[in-house]
Amino acid sequence: MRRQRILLVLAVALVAVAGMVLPASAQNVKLAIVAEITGGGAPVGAMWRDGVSLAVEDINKKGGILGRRLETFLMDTQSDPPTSVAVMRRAINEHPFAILGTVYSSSTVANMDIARQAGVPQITGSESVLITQKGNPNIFLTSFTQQIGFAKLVRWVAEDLKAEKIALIYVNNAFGRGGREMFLKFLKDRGKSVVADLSTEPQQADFTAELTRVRASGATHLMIYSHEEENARLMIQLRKLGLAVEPVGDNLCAQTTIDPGGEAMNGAKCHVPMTAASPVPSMLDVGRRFQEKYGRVPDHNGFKAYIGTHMVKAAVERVGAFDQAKVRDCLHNNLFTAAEEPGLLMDVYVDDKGDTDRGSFIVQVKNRKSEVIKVVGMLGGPYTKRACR
Amino acid sequence: MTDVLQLFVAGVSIGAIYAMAAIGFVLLWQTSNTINFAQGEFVVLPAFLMVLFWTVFRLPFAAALLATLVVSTLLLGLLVKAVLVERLLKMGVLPLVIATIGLSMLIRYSLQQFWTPLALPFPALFSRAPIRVGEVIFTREELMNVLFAALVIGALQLAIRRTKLGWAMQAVAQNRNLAAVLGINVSRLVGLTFMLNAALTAVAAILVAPVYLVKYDIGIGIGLKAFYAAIIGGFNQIRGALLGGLLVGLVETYSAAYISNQFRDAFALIMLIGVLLLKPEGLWGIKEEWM
Amino acid sequence: MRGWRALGLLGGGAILLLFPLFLEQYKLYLASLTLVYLILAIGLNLTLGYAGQISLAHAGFMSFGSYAVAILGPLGVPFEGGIIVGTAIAFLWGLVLGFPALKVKHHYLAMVTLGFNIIVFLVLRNWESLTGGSFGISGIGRPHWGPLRFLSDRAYYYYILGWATLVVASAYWILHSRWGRAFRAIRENEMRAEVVGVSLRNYKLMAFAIGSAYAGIGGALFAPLLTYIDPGAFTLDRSIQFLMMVVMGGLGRFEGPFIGAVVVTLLPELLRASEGFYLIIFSLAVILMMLFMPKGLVAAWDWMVCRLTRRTVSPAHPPPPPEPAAVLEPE
Amino acid sequence: MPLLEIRQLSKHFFHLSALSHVSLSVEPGELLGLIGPNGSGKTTLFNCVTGVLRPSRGHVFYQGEDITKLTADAVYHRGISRTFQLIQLFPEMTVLENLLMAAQERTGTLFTRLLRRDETEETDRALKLVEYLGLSGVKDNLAANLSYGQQKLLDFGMALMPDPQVILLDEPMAGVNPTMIKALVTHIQDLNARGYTFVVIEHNMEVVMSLCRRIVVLSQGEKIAEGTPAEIHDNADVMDAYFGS
Amino acid sequence: MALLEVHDIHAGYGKMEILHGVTLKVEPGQIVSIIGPNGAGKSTVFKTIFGLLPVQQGRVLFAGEEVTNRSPEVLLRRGMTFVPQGRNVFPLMTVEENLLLGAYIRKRSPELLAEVERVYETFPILREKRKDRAGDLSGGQQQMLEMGRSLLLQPRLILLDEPTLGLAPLVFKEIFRIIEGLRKRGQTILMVEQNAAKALEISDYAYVLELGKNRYEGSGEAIRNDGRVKRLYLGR
Repeated sequence: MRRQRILLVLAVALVAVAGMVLPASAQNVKLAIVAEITGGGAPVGAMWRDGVSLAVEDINKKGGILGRRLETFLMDTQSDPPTSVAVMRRAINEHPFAILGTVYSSSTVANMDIARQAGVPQITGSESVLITQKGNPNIFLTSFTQQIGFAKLVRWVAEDLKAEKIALIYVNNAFGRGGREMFLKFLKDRGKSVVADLSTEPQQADFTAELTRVRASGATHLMIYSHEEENARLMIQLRKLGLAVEPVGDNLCAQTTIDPGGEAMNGAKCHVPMTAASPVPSMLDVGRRFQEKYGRVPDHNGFKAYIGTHMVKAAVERVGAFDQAKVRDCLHNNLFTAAEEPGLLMDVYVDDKGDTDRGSFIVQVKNRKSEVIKVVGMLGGPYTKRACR
Repeated sequence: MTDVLQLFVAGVSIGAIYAMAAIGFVLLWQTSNTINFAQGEFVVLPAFLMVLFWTVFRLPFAAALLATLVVSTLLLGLLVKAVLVERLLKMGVLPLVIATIGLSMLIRYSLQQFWTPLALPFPALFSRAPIRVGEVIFTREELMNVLFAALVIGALQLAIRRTKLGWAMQAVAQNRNLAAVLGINVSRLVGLTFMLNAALTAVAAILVAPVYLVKYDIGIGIGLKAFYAAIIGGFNQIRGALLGGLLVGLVETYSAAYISNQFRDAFALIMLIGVLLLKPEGLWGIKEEWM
Repeated sequence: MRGWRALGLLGGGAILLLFPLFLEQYKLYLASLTLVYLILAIGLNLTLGYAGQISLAHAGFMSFGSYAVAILGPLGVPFEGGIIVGTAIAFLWGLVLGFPALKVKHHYLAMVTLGFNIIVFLVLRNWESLTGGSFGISGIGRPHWGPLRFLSDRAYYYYILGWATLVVASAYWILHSRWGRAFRAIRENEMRAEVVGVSLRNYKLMAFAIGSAYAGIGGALFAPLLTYIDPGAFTLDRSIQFLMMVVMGGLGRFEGPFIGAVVVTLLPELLRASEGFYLIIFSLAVILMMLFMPKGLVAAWDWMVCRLTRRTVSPAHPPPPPEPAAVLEPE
Repeated sequence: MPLLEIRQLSKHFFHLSALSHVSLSVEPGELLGLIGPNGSGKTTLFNCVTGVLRPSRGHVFYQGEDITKLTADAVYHRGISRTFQLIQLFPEMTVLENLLMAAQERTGTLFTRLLRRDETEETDRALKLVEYLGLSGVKDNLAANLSYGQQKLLDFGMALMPDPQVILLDEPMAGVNPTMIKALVTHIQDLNARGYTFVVIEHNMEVVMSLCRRIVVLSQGEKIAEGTPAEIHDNADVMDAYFGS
Repeated sequence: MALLEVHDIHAGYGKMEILHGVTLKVEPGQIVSIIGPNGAGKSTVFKTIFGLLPVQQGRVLFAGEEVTNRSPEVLLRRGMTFVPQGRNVFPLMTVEENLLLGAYIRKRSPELLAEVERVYETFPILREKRKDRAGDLSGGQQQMLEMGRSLLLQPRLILLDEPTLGLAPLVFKEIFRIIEGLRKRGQTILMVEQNAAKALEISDYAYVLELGKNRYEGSGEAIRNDGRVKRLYLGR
């Protein structure tokens, strides 16, 4: 009896050791998706995961990168920073070539040093300025930070909409606060300020208190910056109260806001980094295929993930080898064009901090769909391409 | 003044939702001393069922509602009572608390995993066209929410006062052993209360869904607020749930408008702690020393 | 019996000291996190398991420690100074919150402490000048003693291990002093305890405050482990996580928090292979455990120890005799 | 000066009056019996004296000090201990631990109780008591696992453990077999001879009449008689209270 | 045939056996009293008969059928009711609601309402207070409420446990007057009463228990005049 048990334990141990020693398929290149699959960030994480998966499928269909196929594995952060640190370490144990994620800024700030220490390039969906302020040479954004995004947004609000009396409603967490700081800063740069500055809670259901204060402020424009379903609830109540303000925002026009918000969303205008309704044909195509495959219209997070995966591809191909350090160098201060890598969808410039500059769109919601009413150029530039070999 | 009234409308209408979820708490506590930490999810699951039957299977509204009621009564009422409560009730409060926390996680993550992590739209049942009374704007939806909550609570109060079953429930709440001596089957009654709670939360779900939208994690907030409402109003009286719900809704709305947005979640809590320390039986509750 | 215990202690110590040398980063991090959670669970076990006061504010108390080291570190205060300040704040707030705990019971106490946790969260988020608000504080330094620096994950693991040993030893001391007996007496029969001279007020306050102080220590060690904290790390969810640890481990048993901290931290990680399903499996496991092992996993542990030491299953913890119902009081 | 003096003590539970204006005094070294039909307020009186219940009106003096408003633990520290009609033990502690628990708060302060772990003196005393009560064989058993009679004895032992001056016994003989009753009677007489003061609530009249030198009778929350066993035996009011008229 | 027969029952609370063999018999139309000093186990007999405590040994027969260890609901349906000692009403419900709860197992019918009327005739004070909360009644009124409640089932046998416990002398007399009234209507009652003398006065038969065992028995009159019984109460 006892001997049998010992033998059993030995056998199990042997199998375990063998599992560790035997190399995984050497041909494939592994990418780690570290995202908010459960918890409060689940909608965001689902988009991110599907965006990466679609990109990987597309890349593999076209023969992979430098002839090697991609494979992904998924790590769930539960939308919890300590857990994200744990799973990031776990992801690194699998020796991925690059890490795609996380989207929540509080998680990214907590886990990005780990990827940096391991020398694995990290492409994040976060937009907080906190991330690029740290001087981490290993982190890359696929979209704008709030710094660049809000510079473009405020430029549009001030110059195109000629808004004078602007009220701001934001969600009181790292995401919303970051946007608020930038919004106020760029307004201030133009000598302006908001007439009402109102915080809301995540998962808040009733916004009458905030909206009555907006009404009292006499604002003509209302900047709304919260999570998708809160945006939708807010818009429904705004329409109900019949407030005579023009709602503007960023993720306000995401399809994930429009779907639950319904009719109330019509008329909202946004500055968005990317959209399924884009006039860019490749972007439209990705949006269509995403919807076919996953049954929902991709929001900016879906596109961000798709583009982020292709940023890895573009950089590797420009370097000509799977060399993490060189790829990292190559991604800094460099311009990648959609002509060279169609999967990037648009030309993108990555600066020395890992922040990106890119064209973007002004959209308006009509008939529960966002329609592009204007294409906005890059914030800076012109930028030049740099060889990396 | 307009604002004050407008905020009143908002506070009452959101408070009605809290009250609806709170009644179940009160009922369960009274008949079985169960604290259901999954109460929020008891609201969310029927909302998803309603989406399933109504917008996915395209049943007529009444049929969808009926199907939702039946399924949630069986699942959240009968099954939960038979599997969890029956066994755990004998072991004291804490194991049941942990088990209901586990149940809330189970429902939440299952919905997220097997259905969707995104918010689902839910058609408004009543018109959202603004109705103006002076400067104050409200909608038929809000009006119906409040009326509906008042109606349900009123009907329930009446049923508990007037029907034999209602009396039996009161009897068990007030003196369990004596109720047994009079031939009331306490265990069966507890089961019925669970089914009633499930039916109530299903009804609440239909009010909640158009406002909150249907998302797997909205239950956390609703459950907490319902809990505050039940304690503030009085854990041993159904009318207390109504009072507590309305108070929580109003305090939340007014304090956010006139005191501080940033601390809006704190005011209802401060009221709760105050009530607990000064009048632990709740504002409309009755001292339990009677019993 | 004594021999077994010494052997177990030695073996356990050796494993805790040596095995990190062979662990990669991820497992090392989990081991460190488990130790931190162990400290927190021991604190809650003291409050809830021994003194019978349910607390859903443990994450709030934890935040005092975390923010103390995060805020004081950059000001040049040594790390241990931060720990002491954070622990002292947690202790004092524990005393403050302990007073209502004397007055209200059961689910009412749960609500008071839950409210406290939410209010702490709101203050942390809104007091931006001190706490950095929702942006949190990043780049939290790790401790150093002169030239000896606990910067690497491995070194910091040993640092945490040191504190954990201290906490375990002090908890062991408290629970095996006459305090421990008084706590058990209160839990088993409050009225009788008072009649044999136990000051319910003193002991309950102390249990609450010391449990909170342990949370402060755990929090102080938690912050540098992540190097980044924000108020989101100290929500009600985390308090509930600690509650699950103690209850699943086994309330009022010294081994309970050890088992609970390991299971609640590691089980989700082990189940992670099932991708999105692991939280579902985990919550099912919680329910099943409550149904079939309401005394906690410590029951399985007892069974194992009995098998190992070849004792027959001891009647160590029979269920307390059922209370006669009110109508059924003997004449 | 009486050791324990109860003056005009009343206790109401809402509409019900459990005790009204009860006065009695206990002299040092006395063995006082407290009897009365069911529901006459005897246990309530004990609860009010020991701080388990707060009296509605009236005062309790102990050695001249007003102890009416003290909590139960403070009353214990004055030197009054008691047993319970419905046995109250720490069920998951051993017999020895139960006894040690009954004495541990007697000495030291809150913080020295945390530090000093030496309890040889108490342990000796507990062992002696265990022997005295005939519980040696079960001294390491959990209290929950004792027989009813043993639990009754343990409850008694716990009251003796802190070496109190006054011991209030609430129905020590209820449900105890005749042999053990004899033993208990001997114990009480023996201890009383050594200077312990007892107040005993007991239904077994033979025991009360033979044990006590003075008896107080309560009925319907009021004191209706007081006197020697013989006086009580022949008192018509007492007979009425018990048997009716 | 006796309505109730109890044969040598043993019962108690967990480890504590209180009844060490009690035997008694109640004939239809009789009032039978169980008396005895404190600690004799009188109320325990009732709880054991009514299925609230397990019978460890012995048998209980009701109307010739075995009902040992049957649930209260079964006994209620067979026509036995129990009025426990102490105040046992639902304090937050009205007097009328409390009364009707007594007939919980019966259908609501005109007959039932007629019986409620009869209860009000027996206890006029209850009619006066029918809309008041039962918790606000005095002790005597609560006792009447409990007795009235038990009558609504038209019971063949009422177990009446210490109906006068803690009541003022005036109320006390009132309760006894009512019990006598019930007997005139032919109601069978088994009762435990503190005031033995008074109980024996109206009893057809009586059992004296001591320490959980039968001690004496006989007609009410005989027991009342038996000096040995009195001595049991105050020792020899």
